[in-house]
Amino acid sequence: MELDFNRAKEFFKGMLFIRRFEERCVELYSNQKIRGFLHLYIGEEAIAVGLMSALSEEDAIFATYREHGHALARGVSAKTIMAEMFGKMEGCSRGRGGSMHLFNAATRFYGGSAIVAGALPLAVGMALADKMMKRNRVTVCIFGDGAVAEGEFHESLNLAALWRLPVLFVCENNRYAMGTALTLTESETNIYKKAVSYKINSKQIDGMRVMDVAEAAKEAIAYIHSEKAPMFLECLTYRFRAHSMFDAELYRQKAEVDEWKKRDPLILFEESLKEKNLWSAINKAEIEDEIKITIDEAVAFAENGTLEPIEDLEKFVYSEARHG
Amino acid sequence: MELDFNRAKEFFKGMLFIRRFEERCVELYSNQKIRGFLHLYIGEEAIAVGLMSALSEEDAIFATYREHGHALARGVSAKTIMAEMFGKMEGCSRGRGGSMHLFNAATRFYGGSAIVAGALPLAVGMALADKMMKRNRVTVCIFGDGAVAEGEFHESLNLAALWRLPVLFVCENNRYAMGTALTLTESETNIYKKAVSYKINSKQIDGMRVMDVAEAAKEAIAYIHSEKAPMFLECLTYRFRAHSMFDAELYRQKAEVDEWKKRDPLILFEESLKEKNLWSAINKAEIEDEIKITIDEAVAFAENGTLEPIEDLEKFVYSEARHG
Amino acid sequence: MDNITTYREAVKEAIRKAMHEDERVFLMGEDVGHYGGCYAVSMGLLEEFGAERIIDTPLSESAFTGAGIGAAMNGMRPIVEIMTVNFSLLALDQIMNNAATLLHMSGGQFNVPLVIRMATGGGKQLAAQHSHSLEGWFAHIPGLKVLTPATIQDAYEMVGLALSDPDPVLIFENALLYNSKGSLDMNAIPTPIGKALIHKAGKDITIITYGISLFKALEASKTLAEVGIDVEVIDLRSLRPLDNETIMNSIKKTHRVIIVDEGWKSGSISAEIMARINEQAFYELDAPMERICTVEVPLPYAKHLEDAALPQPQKIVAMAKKMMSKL
Amino acid sequence: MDNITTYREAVKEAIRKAMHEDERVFLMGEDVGHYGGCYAVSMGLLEEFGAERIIDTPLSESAFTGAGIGAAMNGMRPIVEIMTVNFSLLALDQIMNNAATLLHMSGGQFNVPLVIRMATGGGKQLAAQHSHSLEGWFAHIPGLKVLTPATIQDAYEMVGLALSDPDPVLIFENALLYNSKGSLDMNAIPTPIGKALIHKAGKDITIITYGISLFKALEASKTLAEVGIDVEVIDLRSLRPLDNETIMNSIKKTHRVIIVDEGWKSGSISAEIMARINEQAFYELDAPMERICTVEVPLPYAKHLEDAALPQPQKIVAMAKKMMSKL
Ligand SMILES: Cc1ncc(C[n+]2csc(CCOP(=O)(O)OP(=O)(O)O)c2C)c(N)n1
Ligand SMILES: Cc1ncc(C[n+]2csc(CCOP(=O)(O)OP(=O)(O)O)c2C)c(N)n1
Ligand SMILES: [Mg+2]
Ligand SMILES: [Mg+2]
Repeated sequence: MELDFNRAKEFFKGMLFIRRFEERCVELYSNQKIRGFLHLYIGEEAIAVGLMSALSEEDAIFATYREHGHALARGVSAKTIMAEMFGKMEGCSRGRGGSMHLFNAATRFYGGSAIVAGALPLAVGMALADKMMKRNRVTVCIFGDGAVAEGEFHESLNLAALWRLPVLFVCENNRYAMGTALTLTESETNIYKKAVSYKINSKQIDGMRVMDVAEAAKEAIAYIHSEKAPMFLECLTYRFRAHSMFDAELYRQKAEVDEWKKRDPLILFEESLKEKNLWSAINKAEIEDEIKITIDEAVAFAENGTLEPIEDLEKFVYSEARHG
Repeated sequence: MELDFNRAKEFFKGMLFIRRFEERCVELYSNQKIRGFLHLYIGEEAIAVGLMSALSEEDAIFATYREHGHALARGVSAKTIMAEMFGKMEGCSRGRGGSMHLFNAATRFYGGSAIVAGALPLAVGMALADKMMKRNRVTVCIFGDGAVAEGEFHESLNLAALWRLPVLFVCENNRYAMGTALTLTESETNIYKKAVSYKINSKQIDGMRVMDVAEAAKEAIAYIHSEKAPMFLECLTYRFRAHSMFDAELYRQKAEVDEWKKRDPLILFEESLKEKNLWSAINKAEIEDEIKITIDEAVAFAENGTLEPIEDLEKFVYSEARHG
Repeated sequence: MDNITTYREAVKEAIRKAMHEDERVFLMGEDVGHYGGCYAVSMGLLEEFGAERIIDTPLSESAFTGAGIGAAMNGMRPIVEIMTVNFSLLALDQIMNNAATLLHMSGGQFNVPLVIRMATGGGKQLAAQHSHSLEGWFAHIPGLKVLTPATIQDAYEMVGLALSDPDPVLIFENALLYNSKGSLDMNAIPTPIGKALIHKAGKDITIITYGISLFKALEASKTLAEVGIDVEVIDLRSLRPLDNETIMNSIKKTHRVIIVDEGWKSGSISAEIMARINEQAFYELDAPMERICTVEVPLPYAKHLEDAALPQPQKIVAMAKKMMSKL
Repeated sequence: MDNITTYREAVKEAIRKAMHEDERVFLMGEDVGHYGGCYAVSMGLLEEFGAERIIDTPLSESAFTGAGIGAAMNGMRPIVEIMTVNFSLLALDQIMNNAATLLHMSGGQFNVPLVIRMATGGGKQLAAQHSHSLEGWFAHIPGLKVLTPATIQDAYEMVGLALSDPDPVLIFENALLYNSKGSLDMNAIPTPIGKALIHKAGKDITIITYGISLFKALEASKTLAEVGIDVEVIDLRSLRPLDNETIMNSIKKTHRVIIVDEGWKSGSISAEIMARINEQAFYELDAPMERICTVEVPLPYAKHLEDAALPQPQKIVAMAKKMMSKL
């Protein structure tokens, strides 16, 4: 893949934006502005940014409860995401979802799902509809290594392969499901091989290198379109922070975390830009400033947001008017 | 495996017994003595007989709703099986289970399960208990090709492999799940390969040849004991009759059925005994007579059985005394 | 234009009609295609509509139910057939955590116009794992609608009603009813979801029921008429929403109620109905409400035990007599 | 010998004790080992008992719950921890079709001495997929017992009671209670399964509740005492079996009842309790029974909306006042 200045900046900014956004979230959580569960994506930004760069507006996305990065990289506005986490009506889910359930119809961002592996069947069905209606688009489904042990993973992969559906499965293998290491949950720890057993074209890639992800995703989308079949990407990555804000991180060594931090996607990308002589053109300080402004605006927007009237609690349990 | 006269007779009689027993069941179903669902094993007898020959009394068995053959081959008495299907108190499940739920503690026959793939987790747990208690026995879990698509199949295989449990998984691949052909349900139709993807030692064998099954089962049990790991056998077979008594068999060609009937396990075994010059010593007429007597006795036993008093309907919802 | 048909045919005709009228409708489930449907409801539809719209699925209840949700979110109008309610437990996470919640959780952005049909009920000597009656249990879940067609007309109408609803609708078809015969008016204006119907007017006792128990109640009502007890029989038709109005109006007339349902007694829909009558019509009651439900056992295979476990017309008769004798 | 401890510690101590006393007891579930338990209940147990008895499972709720059943059938006394009730839907087939039925279906041959613990409840702003209160719903299933410890003492006792029961027992621990503090007498004779406890005697209204709502009811009772309304507060402790006797005896005294539970209103355990009171103590009632349940919505994230959805002390107070004002 060609890496020009614009793309380099876009990727770098995209990753840094997620990083800074979530760092601010941590502060806001301490200040009790954000509540409930908060799962940070820090360390894994290359996947969301690389992946989303390969998608068209038409494509659909299903993600997990660790989805701030996916939502931001997809273009869901930081304002509505922040307002959502503040529980405000202006939030992208009207304050009903919170951090784990960001939704946005405009960008075809279908959440934000808190049941591990629970969105895989939805992605299969979404792609089935596209195939039946002969619409030329892809459904992307993102999940963690923990999801692989669930029966729904297996059922969904089989259906997608059997029916040759346009699904891109993206496994973010960060080696832990909460506090349980992959070696304690899978007899075969090379996750991409599982997809192979369903005859799905499957690849293991370096999820810390945004260019690797972007390239693999681009190829995968092309493959799905041309072969009319699903594809699977296993992205090797690592979460730098605790699983959630309640996690004492007893299950892993600080040394291991430190080792992985050397492979921080921002650092690796900076290095590779230096190699390609693109780094000097990147004005990091300016990018930081731009990001800060956007995040400040998001926080202000969220603060100034309104609370849904309690009378509307039962709104949306059922549809009001007939949809579609 | 050595095949002497005794074993030859035992296998032949074992298979013929199941065949004749089920043929009688069909009559009794027409006479409305047996009700509910009745799933016939006819055509697949080699698997039950071959498999059970390799087990010790200590081993445990979980089967499906198509389990008359397994129960008989395991040594559950024909009388109590028949009484069960007559809904009598003398039945092996006191009339509460019927054809799909034969149970027998004495032979460690744990049913008889009517939820496809529902018994796989139980088998995993049974084996886990044996491992924890350092008991040197195997749990056998029998299921059909249809079970392979269920999430529980996947979850169970992973657990068994991960924890190196003494489970023998036996898939009776008769190419159909009710009326749906395997090619319509699995992207990978070589089922044994699925087990391989969990790093389970796995083999595909001819389920129409009782000697093949017996040998493979014997080796599998030895492997499980020596390697302290599960094993998987895919037995290629075919059901000669309809799925249940309600099936119009619209989904397969008579020619296909006829083709498979040429590979009737009884015929194949007769042929191989002829080759080995063991057939002449088998007195088929005498065996038929013995079998007929046993079945007649079973029917008489069932007919003469008693109905559980209606006052005892709620018995066994909870344990009466503390067990064990 | 009435014609006599079976419950099975009525469901099938409704599906056929919907599939002809709307290309977004499709049917998906185990053995719906080549086998013709476990209860032969979809027999012939594969030939008529092709394998792309009559989809045989693998045994993967969770994934194909979830796929139905995904397809519904993407503009389709899927009918997912879960062969029987007994297997729906495997799909419950999808039903409760996705189908029923997505609209609310997304702040109104994503509705799920999905129809799930399943066969339900005991009485066929299929034993504990194949005889559940869980429709009342499913009715606990906000975000769902739960329909229980008893008549041929409802078997037909409810498919269309469910398909034109923007939200997930579960239809429970009692397997013992598929062969039942009756008249069907395909041009009638459908009775809306949430409306109960009075099948027999009466003044002494209100019998509230649904599904197959409707016929047990109607049978009992004849026997009771012979001894001069005039019961009113209400078919709920929909367990979520429940038609409070029809129920309370009847109580105001009869002041006595028996509820009949095939769920296990504790936590049954009968309990909910009792709770509502207590809340909304307490002072109308002349006697304690009674219910006839399934005895709380995993259903046994033996016929005499299964019969004893399930509600039966004689039990209704006995209960009604007892109730009136206390006057 | 009382000592002050937390609910979390009480559960842990009970597990520790059982594991020391009986080698057949083991704990299995997601993150119970290396992580120390999602709610830190099993913190330290891995170190104490080793990875063979404190088993971290993959995310496979159906298989490891089923494995618990199989192990129980094979002589063990497993404690399966399903991290929260929200994930138990994935294991429902195993729970209903296997754990709850095997004894009956096998004609008494195979009992299942399995304990399943799960965290339950809303109120933590975890939104629709992580805030279910389904203990009342599970209580519908014959073959199971359903326990809902509210106090420190019960959190401790119920683990032991469940482990010594020959049949499957589900324990629902409200996640908001883990940090609660109180006194624990480890030598007390345990109050048996199925016995409700009166936490506060009173003469005007009976408030029936369980789990976290017990504390809401007790809080309300103080406010009510100030305005001269003397309520009796019953902690059910067990939702299956239900203690009819304690309930009816209280009604005979107060003649008025409010039921408080965190399940969705329709089809809640409150409905079942109302049904039973109607059946067993109808003529004792001076007024319609009332219930305060969770509003029928997928629980929203925003605090003000979640608070509005859940039962609250103020709602109990208002309801009790209304009830007494109608005298
Ligand atoms: C079905 C289900 N079981 C358990 C949980 C609790 N849980 C939330 S996240 C998580 C770990 C998931 O790990 P993984 O899929 O690897 O994603 P990661 O958090 O590492 O991104 C667990 C066990 C859940 N949400 N859903
Ligand atoms: C979970 C579940 N879904 C559906 C069914 C209905 N059903 C009973 S048998 C069967 C086919 C199973 O096929 P297979 O596993 O190949 O076994 P076979 O009948 O061929 O021996 C189906 C779909 C069931 N019993 N359980
Ligand atoms: Mg992970
Ligand atoms: Mg088969």
